[in-house]
Amino acid sequence: MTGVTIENLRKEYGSIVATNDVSLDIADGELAVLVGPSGCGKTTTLRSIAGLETPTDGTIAFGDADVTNDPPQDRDISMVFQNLALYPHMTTFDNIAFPLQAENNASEAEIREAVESIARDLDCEDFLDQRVVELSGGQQQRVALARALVREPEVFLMDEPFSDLDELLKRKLRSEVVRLQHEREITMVHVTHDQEEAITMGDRLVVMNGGDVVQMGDPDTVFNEPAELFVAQFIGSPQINRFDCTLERTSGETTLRNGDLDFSLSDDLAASLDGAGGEEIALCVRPQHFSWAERAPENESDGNGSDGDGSNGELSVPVTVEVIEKIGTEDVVRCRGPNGSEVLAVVASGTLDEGAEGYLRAEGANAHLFDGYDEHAERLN
Amino acid sequence: MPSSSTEYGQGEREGEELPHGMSRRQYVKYFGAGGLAAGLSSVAGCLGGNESVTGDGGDGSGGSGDDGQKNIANPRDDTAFEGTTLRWTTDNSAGPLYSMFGPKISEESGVSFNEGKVLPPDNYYSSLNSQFIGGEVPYDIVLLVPLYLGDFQSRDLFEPLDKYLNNYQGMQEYLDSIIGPYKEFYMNYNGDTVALPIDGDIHNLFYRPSYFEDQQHKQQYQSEYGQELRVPKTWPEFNQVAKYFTENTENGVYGTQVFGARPWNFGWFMDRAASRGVIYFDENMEPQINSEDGVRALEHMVESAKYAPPNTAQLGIEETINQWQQGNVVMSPWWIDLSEFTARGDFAATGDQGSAAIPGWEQDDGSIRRNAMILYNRLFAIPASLPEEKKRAAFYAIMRLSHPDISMFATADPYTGLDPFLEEHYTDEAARQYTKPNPLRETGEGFPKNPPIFGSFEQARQHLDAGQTNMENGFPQPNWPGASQYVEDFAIHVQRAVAGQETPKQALDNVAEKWRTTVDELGRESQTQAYQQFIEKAREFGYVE
Amino acid sequence: MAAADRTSAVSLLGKGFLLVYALFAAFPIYWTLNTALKPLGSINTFPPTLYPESLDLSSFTWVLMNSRAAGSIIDSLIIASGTTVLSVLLGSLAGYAFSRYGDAVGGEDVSFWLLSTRMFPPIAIVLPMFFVFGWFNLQDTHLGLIILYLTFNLPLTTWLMRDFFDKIPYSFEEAAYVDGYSPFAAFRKVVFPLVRPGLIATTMLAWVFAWNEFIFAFIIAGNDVAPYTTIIPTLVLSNQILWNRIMAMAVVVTIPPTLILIAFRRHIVEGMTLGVTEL
Amino acid sequence: MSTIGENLPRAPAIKERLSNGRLIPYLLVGPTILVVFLVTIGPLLWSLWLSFTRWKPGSIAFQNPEFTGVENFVWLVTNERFIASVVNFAYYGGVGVLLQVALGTLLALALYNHVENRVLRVGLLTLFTVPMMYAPLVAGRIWQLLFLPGGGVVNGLLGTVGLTGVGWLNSRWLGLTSIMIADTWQWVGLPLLIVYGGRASLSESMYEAARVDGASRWMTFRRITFPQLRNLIVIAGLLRFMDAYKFFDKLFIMTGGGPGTATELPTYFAYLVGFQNFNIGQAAALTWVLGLGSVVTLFLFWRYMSTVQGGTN
Repeated sequence: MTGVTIENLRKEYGSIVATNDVSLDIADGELAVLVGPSGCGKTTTLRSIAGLETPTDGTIAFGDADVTNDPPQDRDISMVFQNLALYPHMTTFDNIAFPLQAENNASEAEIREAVESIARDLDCEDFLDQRVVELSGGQQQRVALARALVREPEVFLMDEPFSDLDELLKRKLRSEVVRLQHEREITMVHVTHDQEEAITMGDRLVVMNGGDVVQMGDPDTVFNEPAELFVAQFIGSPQINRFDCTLERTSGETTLRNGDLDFSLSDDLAASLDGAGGEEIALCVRPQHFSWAERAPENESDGNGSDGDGSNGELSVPVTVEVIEKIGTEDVVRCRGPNGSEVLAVVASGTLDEGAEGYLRAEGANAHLFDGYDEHAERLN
Repeated sequence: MPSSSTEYGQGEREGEELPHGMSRRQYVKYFGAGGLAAGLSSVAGCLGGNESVTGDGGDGSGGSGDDGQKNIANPRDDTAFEGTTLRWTTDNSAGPLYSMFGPKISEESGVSFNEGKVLPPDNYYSSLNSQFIGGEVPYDIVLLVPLYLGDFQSRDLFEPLDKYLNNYQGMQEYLDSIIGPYKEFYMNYNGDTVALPIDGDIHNLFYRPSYFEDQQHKQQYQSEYGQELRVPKTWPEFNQVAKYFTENTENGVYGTQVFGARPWNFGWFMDRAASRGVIYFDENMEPQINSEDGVRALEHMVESAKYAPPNTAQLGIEETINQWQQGNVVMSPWWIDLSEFTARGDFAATGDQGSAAIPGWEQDDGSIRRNAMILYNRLFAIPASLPEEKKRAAFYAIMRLSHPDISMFATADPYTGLDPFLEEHYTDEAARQYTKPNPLRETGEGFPKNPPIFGSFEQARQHLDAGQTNMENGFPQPNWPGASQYVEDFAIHVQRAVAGQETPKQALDNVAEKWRTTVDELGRESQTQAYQQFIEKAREFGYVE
Repeated sequence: MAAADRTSAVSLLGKGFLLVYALFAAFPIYWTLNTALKPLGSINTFPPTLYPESLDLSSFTWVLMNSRAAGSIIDSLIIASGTTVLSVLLGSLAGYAFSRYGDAVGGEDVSFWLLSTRMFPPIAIVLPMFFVFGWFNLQDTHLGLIILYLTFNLPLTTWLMRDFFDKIPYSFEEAAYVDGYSPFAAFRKVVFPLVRPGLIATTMLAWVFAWNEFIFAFIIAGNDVAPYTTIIPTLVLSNQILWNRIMAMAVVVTIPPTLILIAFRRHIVEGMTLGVTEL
Repeated sequence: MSTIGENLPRAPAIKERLSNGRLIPYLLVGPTILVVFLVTIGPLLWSLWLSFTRWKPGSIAFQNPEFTGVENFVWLVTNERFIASVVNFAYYGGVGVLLQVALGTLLALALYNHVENRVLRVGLLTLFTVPMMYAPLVAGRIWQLLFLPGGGVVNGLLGTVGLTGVGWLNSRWLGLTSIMIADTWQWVGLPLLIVYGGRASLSESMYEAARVDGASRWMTFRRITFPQLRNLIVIAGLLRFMDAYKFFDKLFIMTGGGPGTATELPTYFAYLVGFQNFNIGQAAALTWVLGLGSVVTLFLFWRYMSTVQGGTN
């Protein structure tokens, strides 16, 4: 096992820049998840690690060894492909055995033993002799994992292998992968566009956008302290509530104005705005951080908005509940805000009915402020 | 055109009086007596005489385009066949005949010719036969080869021509001038004249004088073999010279070539075999081809193939001509017209070629016996199924083409591939024609130029003399019904022997075996009868003992 | 690094192989043209002349002006076009039926059985047809060859059209029916436009097969009708193989199929491989 | 009687059937079936009958078909030329088809893997497939010109390196091989197209997986590419093999079956028996044997196609 270090990776296809300037450091035994919308460069980064792409610029090292120009055969890696890329004409056994046979130094008995062992781990024993085209999607997935894991490579790569599976299977396999990764202490790089998957699986998330890494960190950090407006919006489900505000400072009071809605900020938050580049501030609140209130906060004077009191710094938005989506023990409520904008909140199941009117309130500490409306806008607080 | 109409006036009246040709009395006279007499006279003619038994028409050696016509009578007038278009088929060699001479015949008689059909030469018989089988014969004039004459005529496909011959003046003289073997073996079937010759084939030995006269070659050959380098007179000498030139010339030049393609390759074998006394069958239809002499002859031919260009077993007419033209071979036994083809262009062999007698085998008395094959030979015939009007027109056309007024020029034209078949064609006058352009034609499709074949009279004379010598020592191809079947098996095994797939002995034994089967298949009795006629005639001509 | 070297070596080997084969493939085509442009005297010389010293277009003039050569090309055109029209018309109808009402008309079995008649050596068919044509006076006629060529083209067009129709989901027609179109209108507005490329490819292929046919023509045609393939073996005039004319003819007669291949490559390929593959 | 009849369901009148469309399939298929019966099936059946007769029209021996039982078939299996032609067929159909398929496969893969430029790739593909569009007869003529013994360019070029006098068409095996070369030149495009199409349809990520799994090029070919293209390669081979039964034109023009009968293939022999000797009965027997052979091949092909298709579904 070894870590992976990527420095200034740049990959161009003609005039298209797939990755701009990616630098990464993945520790030995770590499960790093590259996450981002399609076209963000995550797959290119992964394929560069695999050696399937030759970088236009930059270096890739496994531990201390520079592998930038090595073909995949010469890198000690395994990879699970998005479409699995199983060899359709072979049986499960042959598929799993293939990487071992390529090494040319294992005896047939050793190969058999290794294949059977990994097959046991991944529940593939029952269909070892079946052709892979006859297997179900989940079974094929296991075979693909088994084929990748059988060789105990230095680096294990996964390119959105779960995207076509149903939800249940997806969850099951995710946890299995994580279990195996922990058990075997594999250095794993996983690519996904599914932020939920990223958060559940990763030791570390690498959020990418437009060919660049925009944030790297453990899931909690990324969730709670998104470095850019893009990250805040991309990570988290349901999507974060965003209010594009203009900054107004009047005699010691700092207010963010969003149409008819005013947010008065606590001193702490207000202080964080000192570094703002302009008047445009995006204020974001995760739906999970809103709570329902029948009435406005006490010091509410006019019905025009939440009047954030400097001392408690609470934010509140008057809304009407429009749609309630049940997600198990919680409900996602889609509300209509004062400017016609949609505001989402997550509340305990059954607490609200459609048509209810009231206020969504959040503590000021849970607000995320970004310097501008642009997706690259940096976090201020 | 007007002048010729008066000249032909006489014949016209005769034709009118005798719509079906002639009276019974005349028929008996010409058919019964004339046929036999013609046969005898031809033998004599062939052996050098120029006599005419019936002698009722003008000048026997005459054949120039201008004055020869006076012997021929047009059936009615110059528009006798106006509106009649004749459909014809030929193999490739006779193809340009109609465009060369058709206009002249049209002018005389009003008959015209369609575009014609040229059938592939290698499959001429089967192509023709398949058209005859399908129903009516789609031609008015058919080019025939004697090898197939018996096959066709046993089905009465072609019209006997005697009555038409008697429609015109001067025919007996014309018939008498046809060289004997052609007339006796190839034109007649069961006593009827069923075809008129257009071509008289004979094999010659061709050589390149520049090689034989080369001093260095002379010396080297002398020192290697202790003999003088000369155009070979015997077959063993032939192979020795061929070997010498193959070994001592530049790349791509060979001592000789062997015509190996089917079906005519058997002729090259018979060149060697007949002169050893080999015959096709004995009187009881027992094959004689695989006699010891036959095997020796084929062994000789197989050896010759060693001194020939590669693929020689596959080389046919066009390929062997090409080899000769390009100067790739020093000697070649071939049909008499080989040297004519070089006149068509500026080839390596142009102007550097001589003709000689086909080699033979030395006899006990020191003489040399030689028999050159009288092979292929084109003839014209008229389908029996045609309406009478068509037959008359068609006869007129083929008679004119065969007649010396035209054939003198046709045989001396490098673009026809037709060879002397009348005594006139071997005269000095004919030789002179070989040194002149053909006066009866301009250039046209298939004959883009009009060059003389030889540069000098001496060359032409040597060419014809060689041909005449060979003619006098000829040997006929099979012509009786079923000949094509015998020849097919014959040719297959000769080709196998030349290609080295069978030993000469095996090959000839196989031929004999096949022939026995064929005899039974075709009917032993009728075959024996038919072959009797052949062998008797061959005896008359002195070809067999 | 070693693997990269190996890779480039293999790639070089592959490119070299392609280059060598490309020369092998192109040379006969070049030589055809080269020979067609030479005067007869400089053909078959030793050593060979690798390029014509002066362009002699007389062979091409001959092919286009000579009545026999040009006539044979016209005969081929008539026969190939006639048989193509008939076989595509009948084959499309049958192909549609096999595709859409498969079970009612025997489905794949019957269409396969039709195709299998194409596998019989042509000589097996021409042997009896030769006599049949004799009775009906069809020998040596355009119509005779047009009919005879149906023996190989009709099974082909039926098979290919079935294949092309199969590739158009039936749901398209169902959608048209639901939208209120009659079967005929549905065919005209939905199926036909979709099958058109396949129809064109089938037409072209049937045409090329008929254009190139030899053995039927050789045996059945004669005096009045002579497709170009029957002329090529006889372009031997007075015992001289007229290689320049034969090759000029070869150049001329290969132009239409070559253009067809270039223009309809994708679909032609599907037809040539009987629908096994697509490019 | 009438009551019984009336109680039976009557077949709908034609007009009725037409209007509800049940006749339409038959109307569509009918003309084709009819034509095939008239021009193919009928004649073939007649020729089947002829194969049990002795019939030599146009020969001096026989005039009318004469039933002779299996005599023609006995003649056939004891005929030296037929057996030799079958051996030639085995060589031509075996080695020749193998050569075409192997070469076509290699070319297809080389083209797919090593030519990146699209224009060049399409150009080469066209060059390799264009001879397929030529009349086989024309292709045969072209190669006959190339192979001419004296003055032919092949021997001419060989001559410049000192190799002279190769008799390309002058012996059995070299002759067949020369024809095979010409035929390969013409038909290599078919396996090429099939394999190329097959290779293009294979998933690229599978090859990436193989690279990641550490497979060498050779292993990739042997374990991944070849097994997956094998079916198509076999199909290409069968398609070409079926054509071998019909092989005629090139043989006709290049060697005419010679020297001797050395390079004869069964169809050519059938032609000679039928149209040169006019032994119609024998030729019919011969062509039926050939026809059955090719139909059996076709059947194998069909079975193979079905198992292949069944396997991937």
